Amino acid sequence: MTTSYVEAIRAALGDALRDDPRVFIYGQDIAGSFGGAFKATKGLSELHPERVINAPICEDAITGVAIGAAIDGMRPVIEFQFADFASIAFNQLVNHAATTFWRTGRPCPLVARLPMGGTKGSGPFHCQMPEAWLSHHPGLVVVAPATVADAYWMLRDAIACDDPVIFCEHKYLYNHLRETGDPRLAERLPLGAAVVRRAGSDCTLVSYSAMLHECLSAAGVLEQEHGVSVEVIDLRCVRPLDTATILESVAKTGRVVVATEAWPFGGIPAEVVAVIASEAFHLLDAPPRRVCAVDTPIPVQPDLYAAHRPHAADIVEAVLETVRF
Amino acid sequence: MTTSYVEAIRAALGDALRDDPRVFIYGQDIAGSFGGAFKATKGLSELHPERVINAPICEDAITGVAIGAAIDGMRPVIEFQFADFASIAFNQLVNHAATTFWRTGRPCPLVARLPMGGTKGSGPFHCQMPEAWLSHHPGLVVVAPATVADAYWMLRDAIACDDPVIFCEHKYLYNHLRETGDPRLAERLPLGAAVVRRAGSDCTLVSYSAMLHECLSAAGVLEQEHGVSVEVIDLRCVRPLDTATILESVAKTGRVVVATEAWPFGGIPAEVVAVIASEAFHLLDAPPRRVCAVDTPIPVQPDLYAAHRPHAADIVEAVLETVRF
Amino acid sequence: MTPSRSIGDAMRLLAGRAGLSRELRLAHLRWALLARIVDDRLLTLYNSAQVPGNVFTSRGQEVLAAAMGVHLRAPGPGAIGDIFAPLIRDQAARLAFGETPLDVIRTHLGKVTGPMRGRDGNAHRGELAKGMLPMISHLGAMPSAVAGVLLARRLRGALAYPDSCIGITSIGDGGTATGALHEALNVIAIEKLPFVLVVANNQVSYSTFNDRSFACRDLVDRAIGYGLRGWSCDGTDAVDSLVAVGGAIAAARRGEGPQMVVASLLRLAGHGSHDDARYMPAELKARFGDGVELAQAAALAEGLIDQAGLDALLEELRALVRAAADTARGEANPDPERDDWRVLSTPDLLAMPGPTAEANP
Amino acid sequence: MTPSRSIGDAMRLLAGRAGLSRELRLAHLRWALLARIVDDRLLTLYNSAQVPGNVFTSRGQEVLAAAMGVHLRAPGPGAIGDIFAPLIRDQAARLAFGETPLDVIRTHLGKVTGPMRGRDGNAHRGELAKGMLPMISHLGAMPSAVAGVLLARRLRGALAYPDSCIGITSIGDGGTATGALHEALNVIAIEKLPFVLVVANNQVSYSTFNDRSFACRDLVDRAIGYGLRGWSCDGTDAVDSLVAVGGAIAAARRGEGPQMVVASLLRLAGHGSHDDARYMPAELKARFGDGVELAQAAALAEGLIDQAGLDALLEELRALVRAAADTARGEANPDPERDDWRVLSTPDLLAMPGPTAEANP
Ligand SMILES: Cc1ncc(C[n+]2csc(CCOP(=O)(O)OP(=O)(O)O)c2C)c(N)n1
Ligand SMILES: Cc1ncc(C[n+]2csc(CCOP(=O)(O)OP(=O)(O)O)c2C)c(N)n1
Ligand SMILES: [Mg+2]
Ligand SMILES: [Mg+2]
Repeated sequence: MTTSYVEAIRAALGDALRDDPRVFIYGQDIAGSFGGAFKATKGLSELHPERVINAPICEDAITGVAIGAAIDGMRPVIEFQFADFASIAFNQLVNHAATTFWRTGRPCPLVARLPMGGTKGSGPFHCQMPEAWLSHHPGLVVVAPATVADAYWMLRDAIACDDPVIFCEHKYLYNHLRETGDPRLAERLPLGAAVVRRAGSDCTLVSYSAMLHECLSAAGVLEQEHGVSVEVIDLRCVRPLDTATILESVAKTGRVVVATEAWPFGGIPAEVVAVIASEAFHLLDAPPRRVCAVDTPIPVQPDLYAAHRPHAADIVEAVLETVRF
Repeated sequence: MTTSYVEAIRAALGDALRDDPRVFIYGQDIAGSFGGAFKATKGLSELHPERVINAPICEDAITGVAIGAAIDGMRPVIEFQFADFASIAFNQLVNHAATTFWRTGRPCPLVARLPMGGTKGSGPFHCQMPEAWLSHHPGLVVVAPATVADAYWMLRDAIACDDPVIFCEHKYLYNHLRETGDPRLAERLPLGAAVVRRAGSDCTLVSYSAMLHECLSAAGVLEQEHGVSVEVIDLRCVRPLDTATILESVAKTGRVVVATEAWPFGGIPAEVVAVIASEAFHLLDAPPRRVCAVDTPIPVQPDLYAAHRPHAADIVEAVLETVRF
Repeated sequence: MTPSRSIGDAMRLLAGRAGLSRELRLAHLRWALLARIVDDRLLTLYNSAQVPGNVFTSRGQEVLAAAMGVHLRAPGPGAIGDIFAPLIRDQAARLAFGETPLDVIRTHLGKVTGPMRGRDGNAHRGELAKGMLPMISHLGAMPSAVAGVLLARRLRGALAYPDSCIGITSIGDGGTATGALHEALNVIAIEKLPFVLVVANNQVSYSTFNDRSFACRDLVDRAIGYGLRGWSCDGTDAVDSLVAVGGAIAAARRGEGPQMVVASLLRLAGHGSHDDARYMPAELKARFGDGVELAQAAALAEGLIDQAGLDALLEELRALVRAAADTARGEANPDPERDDWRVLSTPDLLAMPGPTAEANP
Repeated sequence: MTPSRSIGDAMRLLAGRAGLSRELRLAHLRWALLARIVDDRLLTLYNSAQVPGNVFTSRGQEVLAAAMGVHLRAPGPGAIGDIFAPLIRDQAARLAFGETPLDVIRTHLGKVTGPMRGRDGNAHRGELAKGMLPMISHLGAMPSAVAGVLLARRLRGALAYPDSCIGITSIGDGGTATGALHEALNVIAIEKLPFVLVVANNQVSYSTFNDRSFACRDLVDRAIGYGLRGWSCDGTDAVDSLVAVGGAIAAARRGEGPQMVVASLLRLAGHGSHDDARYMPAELKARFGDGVELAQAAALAEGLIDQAGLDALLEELRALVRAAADTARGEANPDPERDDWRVLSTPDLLAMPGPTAEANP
C-alpha cells in the first residue's frame, strides 16, 4: 500500500476531526462530494457534516472567523484554494492571528493550509510560494512538509500547536509523491525540527518542500558523477528556523547551498544564509550560495516555466561551484 | 531657512502636481484644510482641487484605482494613512501593480506613499516597517529616504519612474529631521543608488530610513570613543539593491553591520548579508552582523518601546564586536 | 428611530419604547455618564503627558454605546456571556459590559497591571476572559472574528435560542467602506449567526464626511443586500438608541438572525486627542445635540431621577474614576528586562509534539 | 428582466426591447455563436494536450456576454473607446469588443505571438491598447482598476456625457463575496463613474451553490446599498439580456452614474476543463435553458435569419476559428533564452533620473 501526499493530508484532517471535537475545517469548495479543489477534504464532510464548512470567496473573513474560533477554544483549519489567494488574508494573518498571543496572552491555535508551488501551465497566480511574506512578521509558525509522513504528522502537530501555523503544502507533491505504508506509522518528528535527509561531508544542501526532492536527486548525481558527498537538510519548519541543525551540518561540511522554488529577494534562503554567515562564519570554507527561481512572476508556457524554476541540474552546478571554491 | 522631511515631501508633491497634469493624489483625509494625517498634502487641494482626492477607508480599492489610472496614462500617488494599513492593499500591490509590466508590456507608474516606522506610544499597528513584505514579490521598486533632500528628489523621481514605487517615509523624521536650505537645490541622486554618507575604513555600516541617523551617531561615537572608522551606507532604495556600492565598501573595510528598525526574519538586512556573504565572501574578515528590532510586535509603553528598537548604542556594540573579531 | 424600516418595525419599536424599565434607563444613564467622566479623565492624563500616544474619546457617542452595553450579558461563572469587539468609541458599552475604569486607565498609561500589560494601548484593549476581543487597528477586521467566536459556540452547541448569547461589534461610517466588513457580514448572514452590528454614523471619518465615504441614501440600505435586518436610530437619543439596539439584540437572542443598527450622531471631539477638528462645519454641529446632556435632561424631565440624585450619581462616578486614576498611576510599568518578549505561546517547537491538548480550554 | 426594479424600469425596458434593431440582434447572435465555437475549439485543443493548464469556457453565458459586447465601443484611431475588464466567462463580450479568435487561441497555447507572450494564459489575457484589462486571478481585483481608468479619463476631461465612454466588468455569484468588490463599488458610486457591473449569477461558484455564497433574497438588492442603479435579467434570454445590459450601458453613457445588472443563468460546464461538475444537481439543470440554443431558435422563429442563413453563419464562424487554430498552432513558442525576463520597465534605476517623461503616453 502506498499513500500520496494529499492522501496523508486528508488522513491527518480526518483523524484530527475524529479525535478532537474542537477541530473544524472552513474553506472554499471543501464540503460535499466535491471535497476541495485538490480533494484534500474529500469524504470528510460526509463523516463530519457540521465541521467541514464551505466558505464564500472571502479569504479575509475566513481567516477572521478562524481567529475568533481559535480564541474561543476551537482548533480551526482553514483552506485557501491556492496559496496565492492568501494574499487577501495577509492582514488578518500577520496583524491579527500573529499578534493575539503576544497582545492578550491567549493562544490563537489556527492552521491555515496553503496549497502552494509551481505546477505546469498554472501561471503567475496559481504557483506562488507564500512562505517568505508570511514569515517576516513575528507570531506565525510557517511549515512546509516535503514528505508524505511529514504531510501527515506535521499537519496533526500543526493542529495540536497552540500558535497559528501556516501550513504550506506543495501542489505538485499532492499526487506525484507517494510513500509506502501508512504515514501514521512513520516517524513523528518535532514540528519545529529540521532533519538531515541524507548525510554527507562535502557540502550542506538546505531546502524544504518540493525542492527537497530536487536536492536529493542533485545529491545523487553529485555523489555518482562527481564524487561529491552532500548532506541534505530538510528545514520542514521555515519559521522559526532550526538553526542548530543547520549550523551543526555546516560545521561538518564548511560549505552550504540553500535551494528554494521561491523568488530570491528576502526569501527563506536569504535568512538561512544570513544566519550562517553571522553565526558560523568561521566554519565556512566557501561562500554560501542560493538557488532560487528567476525573479519574475511565474510564466504559464511550459518552456518559460521550466526555465523559471530551479532544477536538480542548477543545484548540482551551485554545489560544484561551492566545493570547487 | 530650514526644511523638514515632511515639508520636502509636500514640496515634491506640490511641484509634481504643478509640473505634470498626469499626477494626482488619492488617499484618506488628504484633501481640504486638513491635508492628511501627517499634513503631507496640506494646501495642495486648494491649488489642485481636482487632483487631490479623498478616498474612503478601502486600501485595496485605492490601490486598484491607482493601477487603472497608471495604466491609462496617469501618474497616481496614493497615500496610506499608516504603512501598517497597506497590508490591506497587499494583493493589489504585489499581484496586480507588480505584475502589470511583465504581463502586458505596459508600465504601471504609480507611487504608494507609506508613512512607516516607530514613534513613541503608537504601538503594534502604527509603527510597522513594510519594506520587507513588499520586496519579496518581483515588480515593485521600494525606496526609503533618510534625508530631507532625498525625501524631495526621491519622491519626484518615484513619480517620474515608470514602475510602481513603494515610497516608505519615516514618520519620526517628518518633523524631527530638518535640513538647511531648499531641497530642490540639493543633489539629485539616481533613484536606485545607494550612497556613502560617511567614509570610513574599518567597518561598513549599511542602513536606510531613520536608522541611518542612529548609524551616523554610532559612527561618531565609534570614531571618537573607540578610534574605529566606519563607512556608513544609506541604501535609499532597498529593492532593487545597489549591490555594487555595498560590495565596493566591503571590499575596502572587510567588515559589515546592517542595521534596521524592522524585524529580523527575512528583512532587508538578511538580503544584504546574503548578497555580501555570497558575492564578497573572500572580502570578509569578520562575520557580517545584523542589528534589528526585537522580534515581537511593537509595544506601546515607552520603556518597552525603547527596548524593542535598536539604538546607536546597539550599533556601536555590533560594530565593536565585528572589528574585534 | 428614524427612519424605521417598515410599519411593522415602527410598531414593534413603539412597544419597545414603552417597555423600557426605569432600572434600565437609569443603568443606561449611569454608563453614559461614566464613559464621559472616564474620557475626560483620560484627556486630563493626556494633557499632562502621562499617556503614551493618543486618546480616542467617545464624546457624543456615549448614549449609543451605553445602549449596547446595558443589553449585553457579561460572561461569569457558569454563564457563557456575550462576545463583544468594541471599537474606539464604545467606552460606555465596555464599562457596562464589565471593563473597569481602572483597566481603561491602566491601558492608557501603559501599566503592566492592565489587560494589555503595556504592550498595546488606548482603545486597543480587551480581555478575552471577559468576552471582549481587543481590536486591531485595521478597521473592519473585528466582525469576522466575532463571527468566529459565534461559529465556535454553535459548533459546541452553546447557542441556545430563543435566549442565546450574541456577538456584537460596531463600525463607523468610514469603516463601512472596508472590504473586510463586507466579507464578514456576508459570512454572518450566510451562517445566520446571532450577531449585531452597530453602525455609528457620526458623520465623519477622521476628517472625511459622509459624501466621500458612501453614496447610498442611508447606510441602513446595506442591510437588505446581506439579508440582515436593518434598524435605524437617533444615536443621541437615549430612548431611541435603547429601543433600536435593544430590539436588535433581543432579535438576535431569539434566533432571528443577524441585525444591523445604523445610528445617526455626531463625533463631538477631534478624531483623537491630537486633532482639533477645525474642519468640522458649524452646520453639522448645529444639527446634533450632546447625547449625554440630552439624556440627563430627559431623565430629570421624566422624573427618573431628581437633581440631587443626579448630582450624587455624578459625584459617585467621578470619585470612582479619580480613585482608579490614582491607583493606576501608582502601579508598575512593564520592565523590559523582565518582559518575556515571547511571541509564540508554544515554549519549544523543537520539543513538539508534547502535551498540548489541554493548553487551549 | 425579472424581477425589474420598478414600474418605471419595466416600462423603459419594454420600450428598449421594442427598440432592438435587427442588426443588433444578428450581431448579438453572431458573437454568442462565435464564443461557443471558440470555446469548443479550446476544449478540443485541451483534450489533445495542447493547452498548458486549464480552459475555462463560457458555456451557458454566451448570450449575456454577447449582450455586453455588442453595446461596447472599441477604441480606435481618434476614438477613446470603452474600458473592459473581462473575467473567465466573458468570451462573447471579448470577441465583440475586438479580441480575435487568433489571440484567444494563441494565449491558450502559450504562443509568444499572443498578447500575453506565453507569460500568462487562458482567461488571463487582455490588451491595453484594445481597451481590455487582463484579469489577475484574485476575484474582485478588477473593478477598482476599471474605476481607476475612468477616473483618469475624468481627470483628463475625456468623459463626455451624454455619450461618454464607459467602464464595464463582470463578476460571478461567488465573486460577489469579495471585499475587493465592495470597496470598488463604493468608490465607483462615490465618484459617480460611468461604470457597469454585470453580475453573472450562474448559480454556482466552482462547486458552491448560492446558499453558501450569499444570504440576500437577490443579489440586485446590493445595488441600493451602494447607490447604484440595479437591473435584473434572464441571462439565457437574448432579448432580456440585450435590454438590461444595453439599458445599463446607455444609462452610464448618459451620465446617470454606475449601474449593476444581475443576470440569472447557469454554468453549463464544469468550473474549468478539469472539472466534471458531477456535483451539479439535475434540478438546477432542468431550470435553465442553453442560451445559445434559445437564441438560435428565437432568431429563426422571429424571422431574423433563416435556417440556411444560420447554417452559413455557423460555417463561416467555424472556418474562422479553424483557421485561427491552424495559424496559432504553427506559431512560435516563447524562447526562454531570448525572453528578456524583465520585471521592471525602467532599464536602469541607477541611471534614474533620466528621460522618462514620455515613456507613459
Ligand atoms: C484599514 C484602515 N485604514 C485606515 C485606518 C486609519 N483610521 C483610523 S480611524 C479612521 C477613521 C474612522 O472613521 P469612522 O469609521 O467613521 O469611525 P469614527 O472615528 O468616526 O468613530 C481611519 C481612517 C484604519 N484604522 N484602518
Ligand atoms: C480571491 C480569490 N479566491 C479564490 C479564487 C479561486 N476561484 C477561482 S474561480 C472561483 C469560483 C468563482 O465563482 P463565481 O464568482 O461564481 O464565477 P463563475 O466561475 O461561476 O463564473 C474560485 C473560488 C480566486 N480566483 N480568487
Ligand atoms: Mg465616523
Ligand atoms: Mg458562479
